Amino acid sequence: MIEKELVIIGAGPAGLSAAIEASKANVDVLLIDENQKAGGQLFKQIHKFFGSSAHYSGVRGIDIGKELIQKCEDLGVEIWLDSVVIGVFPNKQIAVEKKGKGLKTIRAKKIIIATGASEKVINFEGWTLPGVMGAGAAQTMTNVHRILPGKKVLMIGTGNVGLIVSYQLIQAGAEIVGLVDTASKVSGYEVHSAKIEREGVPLYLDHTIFKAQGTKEKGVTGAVIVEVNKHFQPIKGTEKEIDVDVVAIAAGLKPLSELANMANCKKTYISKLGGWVPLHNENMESTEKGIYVVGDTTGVEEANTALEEGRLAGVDVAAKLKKLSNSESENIKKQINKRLKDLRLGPFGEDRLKAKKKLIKEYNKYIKAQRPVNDYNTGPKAVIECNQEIPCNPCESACKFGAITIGEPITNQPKLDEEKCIGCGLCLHKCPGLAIFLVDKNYDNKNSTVSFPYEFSDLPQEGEMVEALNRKGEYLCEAKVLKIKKLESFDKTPIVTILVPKKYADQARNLSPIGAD
Amino acid sequence: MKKYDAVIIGGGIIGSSIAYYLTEAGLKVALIEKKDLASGTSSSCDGNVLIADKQPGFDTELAYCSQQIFDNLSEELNRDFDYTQRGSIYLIESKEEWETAEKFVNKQRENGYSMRMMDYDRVHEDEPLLADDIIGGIEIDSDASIYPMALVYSLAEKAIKNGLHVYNYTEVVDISLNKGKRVKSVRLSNSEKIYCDNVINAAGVWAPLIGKMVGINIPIKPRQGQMLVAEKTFQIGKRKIVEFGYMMAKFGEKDYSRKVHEVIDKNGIAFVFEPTQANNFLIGSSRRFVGYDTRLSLDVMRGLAARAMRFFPVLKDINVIRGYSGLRPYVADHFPIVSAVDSIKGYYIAAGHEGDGIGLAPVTGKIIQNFITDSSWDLSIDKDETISKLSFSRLRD
Amino acid sequence: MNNRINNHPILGKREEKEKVEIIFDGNKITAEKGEMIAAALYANGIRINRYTIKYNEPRGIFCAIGQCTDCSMVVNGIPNVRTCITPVEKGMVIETQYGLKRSGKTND
Amino acid sequence: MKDNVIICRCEEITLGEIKSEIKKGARSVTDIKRRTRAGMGLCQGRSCEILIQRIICEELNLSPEEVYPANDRAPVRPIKFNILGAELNEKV
Repeated sequence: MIEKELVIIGAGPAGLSAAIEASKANVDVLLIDENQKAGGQLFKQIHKFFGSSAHYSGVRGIDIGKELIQKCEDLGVEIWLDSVVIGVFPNKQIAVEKKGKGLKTIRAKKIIIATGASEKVINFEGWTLPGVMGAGAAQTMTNVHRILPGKKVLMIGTGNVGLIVSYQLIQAGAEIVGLVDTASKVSGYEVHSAKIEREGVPLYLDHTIFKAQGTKEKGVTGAVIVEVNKHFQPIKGTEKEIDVDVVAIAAGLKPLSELANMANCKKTYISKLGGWVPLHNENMESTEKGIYVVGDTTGVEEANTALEEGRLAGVDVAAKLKKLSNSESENIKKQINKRLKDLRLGPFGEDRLKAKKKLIKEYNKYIKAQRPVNDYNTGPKAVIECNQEIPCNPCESACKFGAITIGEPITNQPKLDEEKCIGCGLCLHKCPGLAIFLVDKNYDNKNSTVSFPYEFSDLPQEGEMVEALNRKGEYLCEAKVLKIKKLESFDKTPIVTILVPKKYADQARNLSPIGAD
Repeated sequence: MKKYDAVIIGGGIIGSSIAYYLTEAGLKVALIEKKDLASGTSSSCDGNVLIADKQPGFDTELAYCSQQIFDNLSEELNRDFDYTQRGSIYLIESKEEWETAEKFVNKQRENGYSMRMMDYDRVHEDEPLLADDIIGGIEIDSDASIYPMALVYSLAEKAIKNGLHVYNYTEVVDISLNKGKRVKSVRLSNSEKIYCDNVINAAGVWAPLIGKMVGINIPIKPRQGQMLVAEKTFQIGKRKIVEFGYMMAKFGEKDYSRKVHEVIDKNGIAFVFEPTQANNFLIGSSRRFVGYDTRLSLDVMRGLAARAMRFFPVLKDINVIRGYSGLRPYVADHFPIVSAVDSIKGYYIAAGHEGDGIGLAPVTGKIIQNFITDSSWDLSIDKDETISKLSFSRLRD
Repeated sequence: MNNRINNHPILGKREEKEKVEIIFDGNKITAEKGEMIAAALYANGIRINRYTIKYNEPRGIFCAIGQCTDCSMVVNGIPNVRTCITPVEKGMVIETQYGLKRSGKTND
Repeated sequence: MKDNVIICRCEEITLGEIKSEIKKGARSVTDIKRRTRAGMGLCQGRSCEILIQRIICEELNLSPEEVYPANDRAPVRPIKFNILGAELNEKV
């Protein structure tokens, strides 16, 4: 098992800038990407970037990629390319297929997930024919593989991707027979649509593709487009047939958050950010402590916002690992947030600014709801409340399942591995400090159970109602005694289990019989 | 006022089988499922219909009886559920295993079950891609496999044709009894109250929650199992293939230890191979007590892959495309609870089938049908032995 | 039909790469070192990589980043290889994938 | 849109098959996956999941946030048995 302070998954703009910020504060960083080259989408973005000078504006995507990679190498960031993360597992364990080196498992203190976005699709008759492809796919073929996808291309969608890829296909020598969009006006930047309109490319607004036609041998050979009414339904009789050999679909991007979902990070649906996105706070930390989500993974925006979100996470990780003082990190974060705010101005940016605020609001709502860390019901688990370094370890040997470890020296505080604890409760009576309890948080959809040692003469009966008390002996609620376990081997330490509403699961630690003075 | 003869709680393989047999007997039945049909363990398991892994005696009789019902089920139901009856094979790795296997086969043959030992040539001729150091096997003729989810929908759809009302995405909130401690009505999460003479708790690993609603403690614990799904590829094995080594403990050879990596033993990993009609194949199986946690463990996935390659080295270059986990409803004595509850009239339990829920679904449906209607007992197993072996009261601690 | 983009206003002239010989359905094809299989085939005018199991439909590059698996082919006898992200190697035997079966045309 | 249009490209599941299972009570992406196999193919739902969400929203007129996506499980990319299990398969 390899141990790493910070593992960053995805070497696009967000991942690269996170690696740079973190390693600048000499955090031990490992950056992983499944492609042969780092840079993510940057390497097919041959256009110059918008934004302020802090974001390489005016520089082409491919050159930004090269510069970021150079910075990483200069800072000594360890980079594994051609390496696929197949899963993020409990306790921040990451499994990676490192090309030619087999499976590597890494235990990370902090994880930053920057796995970007992938293309949305739309379905129409004939959409599975070869030659029908994503606009991003056409861009990859043209700018990365330097192969022309086709001679006559129909582009579906007038968002920025549709407009920019159409322009780049013209540069590469293809003919764009038209852009089709059900909207009544171009949804991307007008400056982008102007670039292709002055090349004589027709825009078919209030239109949609009715079907693609083709043969088993050649794939796509033509397409039929049709006008749509207010409800986006095709208007009979307005069909137009066009001779094409490629249909490119630019239906927007959706966040790729498989690894965050697998790691139990909570998510919500925000259409302005591309669909289902993992929740995060101001430092880009997800609802799973120590796991961050940055860039398109947590909201499809631009490369420059991805850069800033990466920096934000990198700085916060450095601060949390005590490699940066709080004042230093707060200072840097302030500058980043200023730049992020600028990037989310104007008619296009505002929606995204509002959406990001909503994301953070939902994060706070979730955290405040104090939902149990694992809201799947795991049955009873031991809870060890022994917070001093006492030379004592009977609990370690009491557990048959190796769930409690003290090790050397004997004064170590006991550590519980919840995975291994099956809730048998055999450690409770063994603890000389009576400091171990058994809590079943999700006993049923309303209640939890709490078990604790009770070495007093007024031991209640099973089924009796008692008063549940907290750690200070204060009354919490009435509780039913579900079980009393008094075995020989407990050596006069009966274990009582009481039923309490879920909200008292972490407070009820004792009982007093009703009517007692 | 909605009134049913019976309300079944739990839309898995057991609930839908009971729904089929009760509606076949003309009863007015409702099925309550908190999500969609087959959304629990019935969609995260494999489709085994086996007697291979059963102890001689009632254990085998019960499973064999269920196997026979499957034959005519595939005619009675209209939606296909990939019923394939090709028998199964146990793989034997060592001399010790061969001796225990021989004793097991002889005993079962005496009881009339058609199975036989396979020597080295026979097992390798039957499954040519097997690792060449496998020394033999057992061939069990009556074993079969099905596509579990498809059977749930197939049973439910026929039951719906017979008049079943399905309330999916609806949870049971409470069950109320009349003064004579007889089942009266069920309160649903859509705040409806439906009246019924009988309630059948077929909620699998969640059966204990439904038990608490009438104040009884049902000793069913979730035992997590994990599986791997392989990509579609050429045929590896023709039928269900299971390793015998893991069963040694079940057949009384407590101190036999397989020569496997410690991770494989610790997680109760046993090689199970199941081909499917969709050209993928499934690799199982593992056993862990982790409460209701269904997250995948990387160690278990690695152990499953390793154990599969030990028996079929050809799997080396084949891709795993998915891992999933399910929660077996575990009962300490390995028998399900298919029984009335004497303290509460009209309340039945049909849960706790551990790893045999799919195979035992038909016989469980028929038993409950017999308990509730006055239909004759036309099963090959003995009625009194069934009632006592599968009774709830047997488990009162 | 060779649709390689040899000179590009932004990316400039395409440098000559070392030629690599691969076999596609029994015929020799020249690809370039480090190039992806699907790209090499597309450059040689081949854009149908497989036919589906159920309806025997032709399929080819759709996402070009190894996500949609429609470019899967049989490579050196192994099926379901995502050719848009698998680089060519000298002497590779590539076959159109018919459902789960190889094209069988491998005589090099 | 004709019912025989393919929605799940890997398992070749059509729009008609998905709509008929929604009528029988399916309400989430995973319900459709269990009932039709859409999403069980080599790409594990990467292409069809968003289409299925859209179809469920239209058929049951739900808003997108009411149609929960499928569960993501390891491995998120196909991985060979040998890579996954080699270490634990050495002759013990």
